[in-house]
Amino acid sequence: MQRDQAVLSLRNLTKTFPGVKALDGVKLDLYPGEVTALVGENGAGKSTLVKTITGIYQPDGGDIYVCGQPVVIQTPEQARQLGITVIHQETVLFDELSVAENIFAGNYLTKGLLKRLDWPQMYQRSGEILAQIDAPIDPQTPLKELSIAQKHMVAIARALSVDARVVILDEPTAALSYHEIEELYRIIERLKQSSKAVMFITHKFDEIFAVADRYVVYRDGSFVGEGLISNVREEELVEMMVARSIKDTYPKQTVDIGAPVMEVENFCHPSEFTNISFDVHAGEILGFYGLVGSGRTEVMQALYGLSKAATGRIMIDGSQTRFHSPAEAIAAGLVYVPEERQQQGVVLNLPIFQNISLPQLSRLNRWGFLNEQSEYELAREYGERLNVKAASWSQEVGNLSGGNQQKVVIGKWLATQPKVIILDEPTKGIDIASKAAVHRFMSELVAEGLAVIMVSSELPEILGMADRIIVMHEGVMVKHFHRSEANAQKIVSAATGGKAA
Amino acid sequence: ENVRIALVVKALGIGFFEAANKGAQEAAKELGDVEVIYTGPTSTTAEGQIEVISSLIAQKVDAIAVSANDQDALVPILQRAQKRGIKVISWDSGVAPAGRSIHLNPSSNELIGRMNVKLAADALKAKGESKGEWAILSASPTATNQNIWIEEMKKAAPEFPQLTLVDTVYGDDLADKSYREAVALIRNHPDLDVIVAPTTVGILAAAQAVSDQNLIGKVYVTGLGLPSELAGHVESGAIHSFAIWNPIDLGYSATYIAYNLVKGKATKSEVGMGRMGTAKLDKDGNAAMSDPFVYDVTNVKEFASIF
Amino acid sequence: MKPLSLIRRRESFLGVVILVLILAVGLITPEFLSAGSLLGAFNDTSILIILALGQMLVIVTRCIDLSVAANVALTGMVVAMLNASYPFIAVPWLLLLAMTLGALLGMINGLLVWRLGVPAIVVTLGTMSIYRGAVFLLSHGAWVNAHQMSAGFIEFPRTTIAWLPVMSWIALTVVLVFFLLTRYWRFGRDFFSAGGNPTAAFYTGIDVGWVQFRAFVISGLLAGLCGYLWVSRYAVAYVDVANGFELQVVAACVIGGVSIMGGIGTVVGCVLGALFLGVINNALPVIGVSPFWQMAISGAVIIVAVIANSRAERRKGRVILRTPTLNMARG
Amino acid sequence: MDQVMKHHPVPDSLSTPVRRYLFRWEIFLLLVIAMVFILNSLASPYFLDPWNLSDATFNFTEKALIALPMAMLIICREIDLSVASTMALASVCMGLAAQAGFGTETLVGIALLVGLLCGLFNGLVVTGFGIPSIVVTIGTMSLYRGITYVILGDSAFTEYPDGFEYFGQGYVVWVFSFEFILFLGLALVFYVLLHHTNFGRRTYAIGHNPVAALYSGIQVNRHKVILFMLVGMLSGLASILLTSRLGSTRPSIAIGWELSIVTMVVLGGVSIAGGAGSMTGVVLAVLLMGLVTFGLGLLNVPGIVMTIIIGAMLISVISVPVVLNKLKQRRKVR
Ligand SMILES: Nc1ncnc2c1ncn2[C@@H]1O[C@H](COP(=O)(O)OP(=O)(O)OP(=O)(O)O)[C@@H](O)[C@H]1O
Ligand SMILES: Nc1ncnc2c1ncn2[C@@H]1O[C@H](COP(=O)(O)OP(=O)(O)OP(=O)(O)O)[C@@H](O)[C@H]1O
Ligand SMILES: [Mg+2]
Ligand SMILES: [Mg+2]
Repeated sequence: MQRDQAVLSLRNLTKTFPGVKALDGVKLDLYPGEVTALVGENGAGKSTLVKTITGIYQPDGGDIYVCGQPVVIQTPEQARQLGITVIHQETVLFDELSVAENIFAGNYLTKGLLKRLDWPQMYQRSGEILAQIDAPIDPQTPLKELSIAQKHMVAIARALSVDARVVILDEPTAALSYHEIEELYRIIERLKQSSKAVMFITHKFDEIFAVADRYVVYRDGSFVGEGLISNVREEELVEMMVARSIKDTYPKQTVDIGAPVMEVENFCHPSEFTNISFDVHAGEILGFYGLVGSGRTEVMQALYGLSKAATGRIMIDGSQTRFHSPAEAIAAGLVYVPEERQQQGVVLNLPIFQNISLPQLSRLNRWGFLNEQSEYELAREYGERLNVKAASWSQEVGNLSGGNQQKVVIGKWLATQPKVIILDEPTKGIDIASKAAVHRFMSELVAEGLAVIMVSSELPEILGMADRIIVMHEGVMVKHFHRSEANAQKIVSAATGGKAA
Repeated sequence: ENVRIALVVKALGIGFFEAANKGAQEAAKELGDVEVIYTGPTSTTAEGQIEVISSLIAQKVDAIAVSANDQDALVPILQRAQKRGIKVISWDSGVAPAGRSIHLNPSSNELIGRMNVKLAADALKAKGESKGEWAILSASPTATNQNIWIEEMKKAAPEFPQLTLVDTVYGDDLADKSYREAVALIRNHPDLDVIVAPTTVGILAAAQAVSDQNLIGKVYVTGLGLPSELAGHVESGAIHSFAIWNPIDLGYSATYIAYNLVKGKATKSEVGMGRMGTAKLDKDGNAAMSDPFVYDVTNVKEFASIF
Repeated sequence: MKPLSLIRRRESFLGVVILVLILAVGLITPEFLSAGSLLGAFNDTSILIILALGQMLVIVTRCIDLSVAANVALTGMVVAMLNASYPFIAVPWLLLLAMTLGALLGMINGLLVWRLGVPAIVVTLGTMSIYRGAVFLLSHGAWVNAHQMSAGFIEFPRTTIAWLPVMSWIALTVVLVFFLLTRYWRFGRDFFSAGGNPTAAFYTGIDVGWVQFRAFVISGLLAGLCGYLWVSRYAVAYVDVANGFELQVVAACVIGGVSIMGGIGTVVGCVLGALFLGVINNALPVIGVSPFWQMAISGAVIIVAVIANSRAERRKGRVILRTPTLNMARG
Repeated sequence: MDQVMKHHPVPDSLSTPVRRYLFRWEIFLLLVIAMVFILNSLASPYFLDPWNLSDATFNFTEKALIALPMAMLIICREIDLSVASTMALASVCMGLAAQAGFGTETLVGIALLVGLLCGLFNGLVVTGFGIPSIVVTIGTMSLYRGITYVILGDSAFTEYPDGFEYFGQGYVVWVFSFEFILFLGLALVFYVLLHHTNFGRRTYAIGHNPVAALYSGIQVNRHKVILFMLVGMLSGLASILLTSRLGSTRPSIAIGWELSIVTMVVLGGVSIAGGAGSMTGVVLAVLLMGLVTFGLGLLNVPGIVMTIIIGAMLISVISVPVVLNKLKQRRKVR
């Protein structure tokens, strides 16, 4: 391998946001035909780095070299011309446009002197690219009709549509399931074969060791170290990342399982799920596993009173209910920590303490008049319990890193002192330290007698944390395991409808 | 110390009132010790006029002469003005007696109504027909003086048995709506001979619609309008003749009446209007200035440059 | 589902509604169904169609242009006054001038939105008053009347070429240009990307502010064109020309399925929305509805159309369930 | 386990940039007001007369009353363009009732109720069908006023019971009119409502992120409907004042007011995109607009020139802080 010449090199790159030094003189080298994993905690500056390379942000200082030549990248357009292509952390696509247009937006195929858009060719090319990555999606479909996983595949297709020298993947697997992840590994392998330089950002260590050749570690915006994957162990990486060791990512405690707190019977929805029946006990973590798009979120949202069409019975503490709005569910002691943190979980522009008090304003403030002291107290209590890192409790949540935002969301729901808490993908996109914190916290919760329902697409998490596991496939509960009888193979087999056994 | 007289119009930017202002300035020059404040709201609303009037009260003007957008809504503010010692008259479009001491009608309503029907009859004669249909295109259905005139037209109609009134429509004093209404009139009444529009926007739009439909000579437009605005259509033949009172004289007379009120030279029954003579007041303080004047191809050019 | 099928469903719905409306009016007044009358209604709606298309681009990019009607009044007054003072300037030059001036006024809106980042509704609320006031300052409140305008000035939009007046042809041309532009050129597609997801547009190298600026310029340019068409059609120019017309234009867009949230809108829908209002405007006088009822009826019709439209467009949720059988193994 | 890292206690609050910005916005408005006040008193000898100033307040208090709940509605990402038509409808209904011989109390009740129902209808259509409120209220704007034409046609109601004129013409003490005192009182009420109650907090939350607000157990639709009803009710109240001030009702009453009201709100620093704005700002903006129009009126500046000035003021007052912010923060990133 030609290790001598890096395709893309960064030296001394610095980027400051008001109040935050997101990148502090970092360096990076990407080599052709190699996959470099960039690791770091939430807020380490990984996404900022990506955006700086692709002309979305302008660096405050430092140099960028492409094949040894110094370059200035001022717009995403220029980055593309230099052969740098990205799959961003958030899917940045156009819901209203067709799949083909999403793939070619900003870089349309044209014909003739007048640069007329050549739709037939774009449809054909995008069909080819999608077929290559084994994502059978009609290029003429509007994007909004796709599932989240399919959207990610479109984002990947978009990145591949450019003839790139450098391919950057910013947490591409967070929303993907088993099947798509396998597919992604294959794509990365192919990119390596055609000697592209690949940068891979993820919080999942199994993935790093599965695909990467090299690693680079950042911490708090600074470069910490780099090297070959073959020369490093997972614990060493983690220690570089967080400057301490993390002993146990899945700190499952044994807790006495109590009486059933919530029972769900024959919950149905005309198009999304049917016959959902289960119960969850005090002190228990009930895991819901399934491929992305198997309808778990749908079920949880319906339980939470967000779906008008759902039918069925819910019993909480023995009394029968049916929720017509989240407000009713919260009042009955059922809360839901949503999957989409930024859209559904928090109000980004409100301060931390106001986010935490939001669901229980009427309980907190007598006569409907605000009493900020009691709100601060609540925020302090739960913020400190969850170790939220913030400048102050009146800092806007939007200024926190992803992991800390997630802690605020969880804190907000715990503060309502629920009987049952549903956590939908609670550790999606958060770093290993925060993940451990969330898991530890879940353990503490069940120890206090709470019932937890955890929806997760991560096998280790499900296996590590859940007392019982329900597997869903295409809107139906297909299997039910006790902790003792579950293993990865059985679960995946059930989740794929028995096909990938 | 000058006598300050405020001439408040329905809205600024209307040719008719600009001409009235000319007359008011003329009166001011004649009288010597008068300052005329010409003002009005942006659009023809009562609320806008109230705002203007309240700033006039604040300036402690000596008299307010107003052409009202709403005969009732202005009463309270004008009463307040009177309480603060300001003389109030209305002209052109009146205010209920409680809000003013004198109202100067441009002409008597009865006469205006009759005049409009007569113009229609003249147009029919110009067509050389002995029997015909006519329709009215008014401003908004809530315009008070329009409605009074329409009422008077209907009263006068029996005097002209050769004419049949087939429809009354409203163009809201908007060019596009009036135009559309005129076209619909022509569509709905294929035998229509005359459209009478006693409003300046309406008559213009109707004349334009008639010439666009290539019906010049078949459908005549008439009503009330300004020579300067209608000269073109008279020339094209869409309008045979139309009428209007002289807005310059109206502004002139209103200023004189206000001045005489301020100087205490008005009695219960009459008040001087300078060169326009003396106005007779009825028991509600109503006066009429003069008869409307008819314009046709022979004289419209001459007046087009004046108002 | 094919990309256009959804859109087509919404538009054919509107098209059917318009047809039903026309037929219903025809039942009451058969005269309304004559070719002359229908073409007349179309001609009468030309200005609304043109302005609605310009407005569509602005709304699609998540802005709104409330200053269009004032722009029409100002450009209309300028060309009318020019024509009155210098009748020898040929109409094509005036047309060009009107469009340039309109585009310039649009540019002011665009610059304020793009460079200063002031919300479009604030900017155009402000320029709406400013432009309208400028008409007054320019004309001192005086009207420009038919006899002051040259014959060519008045005749141009009414000249009939192949059964249709030039005004209708202009509208048809604008519609065609817009259709091609929004389908076959990047310039046109960028409005939809920038409005659909500004962040994504930014990431794909589209300068959203610049796209919004262009939308305002086009909207202004078309308003300038309509400024001339308006004063020439009604052969009069005054301060209150097209007063309040901006809301009709926005309503036409919205009825045509243009989303106020940006990113969604089609040329066909927008034209149908304008035609819908045009048919109502032309039908109400013809069927002899009491003038006192007209406003309430058009208000109710707008609400019903918008509600129906939102129903037609409501997207079906995806369907996960494929095997609604119970094969649950309790363990 | 995690005790290796000992965190410093997190303080409750630092002075955040947002807070400083808001602070400045209102100070900025205050400065502009002071400037206008001084210019006015220099320009016209009639300006500094308490009675004149009091008279001037009549021209904006009714609009200002509606601006208060409208500010909350806009903060909540909705807008109501039908307020002026609601006023007309409420006024016509009062007129009908007065004609039928009902007393003042009933009239007040009717106006408030009609306003409330108009708001309720707007709210239900907006939330029930998920249609943007700007669209719905453009429709109801025609609908409500259209109904007044249907009811009243070309006539007017001019007979109102004795004592009814107090609302729009009476004085509470010295130069302070009933209208103005009512406005000040309600401004205080709305200040507390927006900034010091759960209701206000929820309004901000919905304005910032309606989805997260819904997930947090806020009844988003109900909240919006309540706000629409509040706007409707205050329109009804404004209608009482205006009807009383005019002493009569016509279908064209308050025509075109919706845009001035929105202008007041926006000038007050309320973000049209929702989530941001303060009651103080709105009240200051109302006073600013009142002072400017009154001052120009005293100089007999034509109304249309005034609208130019108001338009320019709107744009410049809104853009000055933006420009300053830009200069400070050289590059804004999305
Ligand atoms: N637009 C912005 N304005 C202000 N601060 C920002 C902005 N974008 C990022 N930051 C801050 O910069 C730091 C680095 O953020 P970045 O998104 O690069 O982290 P990351 O490593 O990608 O984290 P994650 O793993 O959570 O995605 C964080 O403290 C973040 O709060
Ligand atoms: N085509 C679609 N139409 C409507 N909503 C969708 C669509 N695709 C995804 N969503 C919504 O996005 C969210 C996440 O969707 P995802 O694809 O992850 O499926 P899911 O039902 O959440 O499956 P699971 O939770 O089992 O992974 C859900 O709230 C879902 O309702
Ligand atoms: Mg990141
Ligand atoms: Mg999910």
